[in-house]
Amino acid sequence: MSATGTAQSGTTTARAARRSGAQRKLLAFASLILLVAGFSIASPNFFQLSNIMAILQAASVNGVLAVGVTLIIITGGIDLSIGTLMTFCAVMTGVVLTWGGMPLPLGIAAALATGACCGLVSGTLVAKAKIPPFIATLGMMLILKGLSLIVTGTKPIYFNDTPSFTLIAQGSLIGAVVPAFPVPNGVLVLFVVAAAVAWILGRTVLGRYTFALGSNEEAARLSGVNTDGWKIAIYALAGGIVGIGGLLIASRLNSAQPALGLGYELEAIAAVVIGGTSLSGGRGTVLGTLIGALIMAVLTNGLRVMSVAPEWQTVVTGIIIIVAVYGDQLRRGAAR
Amino acid sequence: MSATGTAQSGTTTARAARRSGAQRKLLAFASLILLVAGFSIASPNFFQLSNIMAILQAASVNGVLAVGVTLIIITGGIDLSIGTLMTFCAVMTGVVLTWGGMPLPLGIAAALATGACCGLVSGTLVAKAKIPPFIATLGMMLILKGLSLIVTGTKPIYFNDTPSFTLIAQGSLIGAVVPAFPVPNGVLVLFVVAAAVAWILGRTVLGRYTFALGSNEEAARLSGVNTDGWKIAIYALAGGIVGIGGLLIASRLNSAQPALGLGYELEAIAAVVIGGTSLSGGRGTVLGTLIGALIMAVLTNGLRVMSVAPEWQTVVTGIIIIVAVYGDQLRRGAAR
Amino acid sequence: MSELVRLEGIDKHFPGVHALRAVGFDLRPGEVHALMGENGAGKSTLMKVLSGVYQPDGGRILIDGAEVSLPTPKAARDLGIGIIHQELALMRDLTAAQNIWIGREPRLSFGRIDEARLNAEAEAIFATMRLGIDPRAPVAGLSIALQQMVEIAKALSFRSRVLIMDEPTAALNDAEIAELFTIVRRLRAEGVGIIYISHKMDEIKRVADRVTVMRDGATVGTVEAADTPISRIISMMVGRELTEEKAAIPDLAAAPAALEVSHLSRGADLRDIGFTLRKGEILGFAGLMGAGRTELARAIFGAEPADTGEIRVHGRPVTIRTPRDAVRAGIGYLSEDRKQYGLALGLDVRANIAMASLPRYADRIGRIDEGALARVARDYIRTLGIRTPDDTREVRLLSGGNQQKVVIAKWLLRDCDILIFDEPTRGIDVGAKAEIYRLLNELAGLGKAIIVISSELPEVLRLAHRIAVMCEGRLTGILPGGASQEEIMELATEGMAA
Amino acid sequence: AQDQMYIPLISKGFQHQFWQAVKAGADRAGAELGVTVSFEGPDNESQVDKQIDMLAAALAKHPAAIGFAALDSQAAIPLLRQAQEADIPVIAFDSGVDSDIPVATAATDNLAAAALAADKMAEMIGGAGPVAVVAHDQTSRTGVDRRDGFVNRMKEAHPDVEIVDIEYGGGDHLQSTEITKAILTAHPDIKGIFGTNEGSAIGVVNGVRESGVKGVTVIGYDSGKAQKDAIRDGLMAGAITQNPVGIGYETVKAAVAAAKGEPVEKTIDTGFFWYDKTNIDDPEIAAVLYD
Ligand SMILES: Nc1ncnc2c1ncn2[C@@H]1O[C@H](COP(=O)(O)OP(=O)(O)OP(=O)(O)O)[C@@H](O)[C@H]1O
Ligand SMILES: Nc1ncnc2c1ncn2[C@@H]1O[C@H](COP(=O)(O)OP(=O)(O)OP(=O)(O)O)[C@@H](O)[C@H]1O
Ligand SMILES: [Mg+2]
Ligand SMILES: [Mg+2]
Repeated sequence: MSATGTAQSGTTTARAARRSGAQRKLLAFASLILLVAGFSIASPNFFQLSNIMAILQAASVNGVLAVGVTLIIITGGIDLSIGTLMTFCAVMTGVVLTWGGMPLPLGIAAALATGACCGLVSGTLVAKAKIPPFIATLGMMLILKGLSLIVTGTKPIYFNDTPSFTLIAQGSLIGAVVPAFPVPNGVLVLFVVAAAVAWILGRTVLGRYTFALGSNEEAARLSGVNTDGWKIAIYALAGGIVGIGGLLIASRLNSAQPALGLGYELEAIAAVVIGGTSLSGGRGTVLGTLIGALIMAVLTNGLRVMSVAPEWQTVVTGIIIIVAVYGDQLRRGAAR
Repeated sequence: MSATGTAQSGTTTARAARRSGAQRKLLAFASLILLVAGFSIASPNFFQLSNIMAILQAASVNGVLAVGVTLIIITGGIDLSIGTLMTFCAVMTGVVLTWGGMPLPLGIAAALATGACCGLVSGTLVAKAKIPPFIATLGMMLILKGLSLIVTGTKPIYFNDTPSFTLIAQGSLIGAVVPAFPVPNGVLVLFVVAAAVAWILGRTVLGRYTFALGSNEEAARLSGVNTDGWKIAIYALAGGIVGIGGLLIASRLNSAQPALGLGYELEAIAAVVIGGTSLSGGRGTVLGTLIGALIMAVLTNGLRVMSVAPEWQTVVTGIIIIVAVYGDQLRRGAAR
Repeated sequence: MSELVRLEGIDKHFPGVHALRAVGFDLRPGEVHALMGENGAGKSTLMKVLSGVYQPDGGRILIDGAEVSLPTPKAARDLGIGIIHQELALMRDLTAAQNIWIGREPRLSFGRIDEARLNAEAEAIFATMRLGIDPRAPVAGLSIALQQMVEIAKALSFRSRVLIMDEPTAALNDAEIAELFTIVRRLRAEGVGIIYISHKMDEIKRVADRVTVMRDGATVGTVEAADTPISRIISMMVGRELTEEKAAIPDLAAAPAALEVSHLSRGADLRDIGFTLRKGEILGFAGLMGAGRTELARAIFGAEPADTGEIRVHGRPVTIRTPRDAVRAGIGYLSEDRKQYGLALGLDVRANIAMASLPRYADRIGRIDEGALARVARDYIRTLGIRTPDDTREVRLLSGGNQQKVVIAKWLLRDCDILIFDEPTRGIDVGAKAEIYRLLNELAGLGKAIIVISSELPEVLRLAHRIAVMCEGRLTGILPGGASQEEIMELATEGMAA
Repeated sequence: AQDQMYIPLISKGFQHQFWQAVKAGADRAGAELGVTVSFEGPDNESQVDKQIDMLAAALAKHPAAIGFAALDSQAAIPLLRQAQEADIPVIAFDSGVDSDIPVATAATDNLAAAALAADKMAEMIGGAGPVAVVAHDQTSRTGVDRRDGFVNRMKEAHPDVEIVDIEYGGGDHLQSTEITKAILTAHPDIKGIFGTNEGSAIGVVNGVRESGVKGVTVIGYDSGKAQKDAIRDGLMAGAITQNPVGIGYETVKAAVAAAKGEPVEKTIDTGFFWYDKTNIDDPEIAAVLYD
C-alpha cells in the first residue's frame, strides 16, 4: 500500500516537477514575448522582418558566446576570457586566410583550434593548478587581449581576399531556399550550436559530468570520475564554441578587429544568468541561455529603434535585467 | 582520555591554522616584495621616493574600492557596480559642491550617502528579492552608468569653486609634518579605510556576520541572525566605502567624469582575489586585499617605467596575476 | 502533569510528498521523549515545524497549553525551543565559540564583540560537557564528531526548556555518547523536556521515558519506554517483525586474497599498515574516533594517496594515485560523509546512482542510454527500498537514510570486487540497517571482498568475519569474528599515552 | 512627428565631450532645418560590431538620411550598401569611409592636425630632446592617426626630437594620469608630452602636476573646460582643436540636402586649429571651443 502510495505520489511529483520546469521556461519565454510585444506597440518600425533579422543577427555572436560559457558556468566556473578569446580566434583566422592565403576551411579550423587550445589552457589552470576560474580566466583575458594586438600589430586584418568568408555570418542559406525568410547564416549557426550543446548536455557523458562537477566535484572524483580531465575537456569545448563566435564576428565585420572583445564576457554571462542558469553551478539549460541572449538583443535593438536616448537605454537595460531575473526568482520561489 | 587526545589535536590544528594563515599573508607580502625588488633591479628609476608615492597614489582608488568589495565577497556575493557607483558618487558630490555651492563637508557627505544608498538598493535586491548578486549589481552597474550621464548631461563637473576639494586626495597631511615623507592624503585615506574595515571585520558583530553569511547563510539564519538585514547593511557599508573611492578619484581629477568607471570593478575584484579572499565567501582579509591592490599598482607602474610595449604589458599582467594566485594556491595546498 | 508542548493534527506537504499527515505529539517537562521511525517517516520535518523552520499546512502548536505560531526559528527559540539539527548547521569558517554564540554575541560598545567572554563561556560549556575543544579552533578543522559536539554545545547554551535532538549520536563514538547521555540526564533532572531522535535502538532503553513512533508521515503510537520491548518498537516502525541474526562465519583460510596492503604509511596519520582481505570476506575495522580508519580507506582508495606502501589487488600490484585508479582496479569506497563526498545533491537519484558507472551506459560517442539507466536505477530503488517518488527526484530532497542508500546503490551498480564501506549505516533506520547487513552478507557470499568501518562495536561484531583494530594510525591487531568487546577495546587503546 | 524628416547620426561615441559637441552642432542644424536628429554611439572606439548593430537599428527606422562616423569603414560596407539600395543617403563624418557610397564627408584631417601638434612641440622644446605620447587608443582610426601624424612629422621634420614612449590610456583621465607619472619616472629628462584627446591631455596635465616636475611642455587635443583652464594657467602649452560643432552641423546640413536630392559637396573640411594662451579668447577660436 505504501508502495502504491509512493508510486502515485511519484508520478505526481515528476509530473509537477516537469510542469514547473516547463512552466519556468515558458515564462522566461513569456518575458521575451512581452518585450517584443511592447516594442511592437511602441514603434511601428520594430516588428518588421528586416529588423527581426537584425535582432537575430545581433544576438548571434553574443548567443554563441553565451552558449559556450553556459557549459563552464554549469561546472560552477566562470570564464571572463571569452570576449578577448573570440577576438584572438578571429585574428588567427585572419592570419591563416589573409596572411597565409590558405583556403577557407583551414581558416575555420584555425578559429576552432585556437579557441579549443586556449580553453584547454584555461581548463588546465583551473583543474590542475587549482587557480580559481575567475582569476585564471581574468589572466587569460588580459593575455589574449595583448596577444591579439601583438599578432596583428594593432591593425585589423581584412578578409577581402576570401570573399566567401563574409557568407559565414552574412549569407543566408535559408533565404536561398525560402526567399521570404532570409535568416542570416549567423543565426543558423547560433541555433545549430545551441542544439548541439543542448544535446551534449542532455544526452552525453560529457554533459552529465558537466552537471556533476557543478553539483559536487569531490563526490564525482570519489566516484572514480577523472574530474580534472573532464573539466579541461569542458573548457576546451567551450573555447571551441567561442572560436565559432570569433568566426561569426569576423565574418560580420569582414575583418578581425584586434581591440574588440572586452566587455563581451559580461554580456554573455548576463544572458546565461537571465536564462536561469545558476552561477553556483550544477544547473542550467541551453534553451534558457538562448532566450536570455534574445532578451538582451531585443532590449538593445528595441530601445534604439524607439530612439531612446543612449544614457536612458543603459538605465532601462539595467532595470529590465534585474526585473527579468526577479520574475524568474519569484517563479522559482513559488515552485519551491 | 579521549577528551585529552581530542583537546590536543584541537589546539594543534588551531595553532597550525593560525600559523599557516600568518605564513600565507607573509608569503603574499613576499610576492609584492619580489615584484618591487625585480623592478628595482630592472630599472634604476623605479625605486625612488617619488615613484613609490606615485604607486601608492595609484593604488589608492582601486585599493579603497577593493576594500569595499572585500566585505561583499566575504559574504559570498560580488559587486560589479562599484566602478560606476564610484563615478555616480563623484557626480553627486559635484552636484552638491559645484551646482549647489554647498560647503565641502556636505559634498563629502553626499558621496558617502549616495554610495550607501545605492549599496542599500543592491543589498535589498540581493537579500530581499533574492536576485543573484552578479545580476543585481550588473543591473546597478548599468543603471548607475546611465544615471551619471543623465545627471551631468554627459559633461564633467569641475570643482574649481571648492579649491580645498583637491586636498582630499592630493594634499599631504603627513608631508606637512614630515616633509621627507610626502604621503598623499589619498594613500592616507586608503590606509585609514582599510584599518577601519579590518577592525569592523575582526572585532564587531557586523564583521562576524559578514563571515557567517559567506560561510553558511542558512545556518546563520537558523541561528536567529537577521541575515537579510545584515546583508543589506554590509552592501550599504561597502557602498559607502565606494563613495570614499568616488571622492578620491574626483579629488584627483578635480572633476567628476561621468563616463569613467567601467572596468574598475574587475580590477578591484582582482585585487581582492590576489589578496587571498575566496570568491566563494567565508574567508578573506583586508590586509590581503591591500597587498593585492599594491601588487596590481606595482605591476602596472613597473611595466610602464620599464617602457614595456603596452600590448606586452597586458600579457605580462595577465601572466603575473595567474602566477601570483598560483603561488598562493601552492602554499595553501602545502598548508592543507 | 502539565504539558510543555502539544502538537495536534500537524499537516505538511512538499511538492509531491505528503510528509506529515495529522501528526499529534506531546512533551512533558523533565522527560526524554524518543521519536522513532524509518528514514523519511517525517521526524525531522515535524521537528522543523516545531522549531519554526517550516510552516505547517494545518494543525495547532501549543506551548504550555497556549496556541502559538512559530513564523521563524527565532520565534521558536524565544519560546524556549532549542534544536540540534540532523544536518550540521555550522559555519565552517568560524571558530567553535563563534558558532555557539552566533546571533547572540556578548557585545561591548560600538558593536564590538567581547571575544574574551565569548571564548570563555564557550570553554565553560565545553568543560561541562567534559570536552577539550579549543573554542578558537575553526570548525572546518574539526572532525565530524567534534562538529556534532559543537552543535550540542550550542543547543545547550540556549538553556532551552524544550530541546530537540535530531540524531545527535549519528557521528559519535561510545565514549562520547555516554558523555552526551550524562548531559541529557542532567537536563532532564532540571526539568527540560527533550525530544530525542535516533536510529540506534539501544539508546531508547538508555535514556528515553516515552517513545512515539512515526510511519509514513503519521504517528503509529506512543508507548512507555520502560515496559515496551525493543522488538515491539521496531515492528511499530517497520510494520512487521524483524528477525535478524548473525550469519555464520565462513572459513576463508583457503580463499584467494583480493586486497593485500603492506607497509602503507602517510605522514603521522598512517603508520606501516599491512593486512590481507580475502575474497568473500567481511573485514571489520574498529577503533576510537581519530584512529585513522577513514584515513586508511582514503589512502587505499587514492583520495589522499599514501606516501609509501604496496597495494595488491588479486595478487597483482597496483598503483593507486587517484580514486579513478582505485575504481579501475575494482575498488569502491562509500565515504562517511555522504553530503560532502558521496552525493551530487542537486542531481537526481538516477544520475547519482550512475555516477561511477556512466561510461558503461554510453556508446562510443559518449551518448548515454538513459532507458537502461532508468531501468537499473529503478531496480535499485526497489531492491534497496529507497523511499523516493521516482528516480528523477533530486537527491537533496530525500531523507538522510535514503540518501545513504543511493550511495550504496552507486557502488553496487559499479560492481566492484572490493568494497570499502565507511560507516555504512550512519543515520539509517533499523529496517534499512538490517537490509544493508543482509546485503553485505549477500555480497560477501558472491565473492566480493568487503571492508566495513564502523564506530558501533555491535555492528562490527555482528557483521565482520575478522576484526581489524586501529589506534593512532597503527593497525594494532586483527581479531577473529567472535572476539569480545574487551579484546577490541584493549587493542583500540593500545599504546595510547594514557 | 513622423512627418518631419528623420536623420540618425551614428557616431563613434557619445559620452565624451567631443561627441557631445558634435551632437550639439547636429542638434542646432536639426532645429534650424526642422528635422529630427538622433545621436548615438558605442561606449568605446573598439566596439565595431556594436556600431554596426546601431547602424542596422537606424536603418530599420527608414530615415531620410544617415550620418555615420565609421569605426571601421570596411566592416560597415554591407549595411551601407543596404542603405544605398534603400535610397538612404549616407554622410560620413569625423573620418572618411573607404567607399563611394557616402555622398559627402565632413571630417577633420587628424593626421595633419597631429602633425601641427608635432611642429608646435618641436618649436617649444627647442627642436631637440625626448618626448612622449599618451594616446587614447591603440587601434581606433582617430587614435592611430593622431599618434602617427605626430610621430611621423617628428621623424621627418624634427629628427633631433626623440619619441621615447607611447602609451595608451583609453582616454581615461585617471589611467592617463598614472601613465604620465610612470613616463616621468622612467624618463626624468622628458621635454614634452602630447595627449591625443581630452581625457589623455587632462591626464597628462594631472600627472605632470602631481609629480611636481617642472618644465615639461604639454600639448593637448580637443577642448573642454579643464583643458581651457590648463592652458590659461600655463599647465598646458596649447592644444589642437577640431570643429566638432561644425562637423555635426555640416553633417546634418548635407544630409538634409542629400535627402532632398540637392547636390552636396563631396568633402567638407571642417578644419582644425591650434590654440594657446595667446589666442584662446579670439572669437574665431572661441567659436570652435566647447566645454
Ligand atoms: N524540503 C523538502 N522538500 C521536499 N520534500 C522533503 C523536504 N524535506 C523533506 N522532504 C520529504 O519529506 C519526507 C520526510 O522527511 P524527513 O526528513 O522528515 O524524514 P526523517 O524521518 O527525518 O528521516 P531520516 O531518519 O532519514 O532523517 C521524506 O519523504 C522527504 O523526502
Ligand atoms: N579533532 C580533530 N581535529 C583535526 N583533525 C582531526 C581531529 N580528529 C581527527 N583528526 C584527523 O583525522 C585523522 C584520523 O581520523 P579518521 O577520521 O581517519 O579516524 P577514524 O578512525 O575513521 O575515526 P572516525 O570514527 O571519526 O571516522 C587524525 O590523524 C587527524 O589527522
Ligand atoms: Mg531526519
Ligand atoms: Mg572515519
